[in-house]
Amino acid sequence: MAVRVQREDFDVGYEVGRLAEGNGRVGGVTSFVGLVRDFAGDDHAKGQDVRAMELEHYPGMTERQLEAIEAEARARWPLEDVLVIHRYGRLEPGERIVLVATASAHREAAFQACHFLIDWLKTKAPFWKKEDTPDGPKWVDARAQDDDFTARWEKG
Amino acid sequence: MAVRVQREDFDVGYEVGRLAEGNGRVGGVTSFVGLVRDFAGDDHAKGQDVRAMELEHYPGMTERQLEAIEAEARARWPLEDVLVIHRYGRLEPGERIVLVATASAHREAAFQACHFLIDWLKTKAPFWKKEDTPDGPKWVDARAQDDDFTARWEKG
Amino acid sequence: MKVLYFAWLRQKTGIGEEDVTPPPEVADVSGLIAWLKGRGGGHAEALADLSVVRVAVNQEYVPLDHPVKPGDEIAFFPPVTGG
Amino acid sequence: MKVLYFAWLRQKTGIGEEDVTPPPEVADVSGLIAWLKGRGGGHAEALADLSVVRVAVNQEYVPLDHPVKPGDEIAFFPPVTGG
Repeated sequence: MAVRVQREDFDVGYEVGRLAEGNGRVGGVTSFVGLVRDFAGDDHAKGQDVRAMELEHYPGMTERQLEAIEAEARARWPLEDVLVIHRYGRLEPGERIVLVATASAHREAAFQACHFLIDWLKTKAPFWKKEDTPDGPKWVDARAQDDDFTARWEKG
Repeated sequence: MAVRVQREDFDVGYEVGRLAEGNGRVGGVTSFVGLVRDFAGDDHAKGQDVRAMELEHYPGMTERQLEAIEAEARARWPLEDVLVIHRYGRLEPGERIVLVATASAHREAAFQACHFLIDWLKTKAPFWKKEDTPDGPKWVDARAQDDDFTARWEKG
Repeated sequence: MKVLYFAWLRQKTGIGEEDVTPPPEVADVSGLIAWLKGRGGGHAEALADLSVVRVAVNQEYVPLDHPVKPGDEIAFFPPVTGG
Repeated sequence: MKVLYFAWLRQKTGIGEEDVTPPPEVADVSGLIAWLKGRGGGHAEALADLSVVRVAVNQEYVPLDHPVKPGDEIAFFPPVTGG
């Protein structure tokens, strides 16, 4: 189990390297780094400027949900290691929010599991973003598309 | 265009960070790092030990193929940046072979494009692996499964 | 039982956490919501549209008919937007 | 034209690169392969099973009926195993 919820930034190279370190069975590490964008919404041309965001979470439940998501990924794919780091607090555009990384003997398993983890995390982990826009602070709305992305991993 | 074919190792943290650096439109970076495993074949229990491998390539065609693959990914998905680094020469278990990284406003595009790039690279980029096993050096056989993984990206 | 509010539900209720002792006939989440709204003020507004409210009991997502009992930790929050 | 061999094709032919001048009736990849095999030695063995040989002309993958002409760079190699 490797789930971390923290204010501090993380070192992508170090964390990704550590997943394979000393384990000759690892053939591939897939990772996803989520970053704060400088615009609101999904369309850069239409979105308002974002100067910063505040990430709130539910301490306790967050870790519990992330651990459940990780356990589910390990049950579904042959993974050598998994890491999820999610930050909270005030973050500015360009700052890292989240890292999901999976190590496996097989690249397909590493890809599927990493993609699954970020999709699930997006709709299950109790985080809420409040963006600082020219009109003042605004809570970010959840996207219906994210529910679709999660739903595709549901078992038949 | 960012395609590099080199003997030297690369710094994953630096390269992944650079893809988003100073570009506030980037919401996510997906990356894949391929590593030398310490066993041959796909099954750790059955595979012979691998002490090292030699990666040969076709200089000129390699760069041309990787650039074509990158252009195809950029045509299919809205990417802010793409990086492909592939090493050649002698590599030992645990060493990095390849890095594919994609930056996009949207995590789905970053994931799809990164996955597409490594799948295509596996069946199109002219590299050949020779493994150093207890029975002597052996050229690695291409896997039919890799053709299937590439085929799924072919357009209807 | 302990009730928690997050994001705009915290802002609308004006509180992040409260200890409540509803009457014994409050047996599930729906009942608790009705009782909390009946207390008036920000709670009624925060819990007005349940289509945009998620509920967790003891840190697990639950539906509105999930039972609640003394000692439980019940949280109300909007659909999540992390990642 | 320049002919290149990689991986085990290089080992079987014993050479990585050669300049050849086939007769004018050699007009496509198939014709070139037949002519190269006719020269005997390692080439016949390297090019015996074309199901495990890939061909590039001027650094692009081509089928066996692709034309070849003086000045072309033709490469023979096994299915690739990079990544």
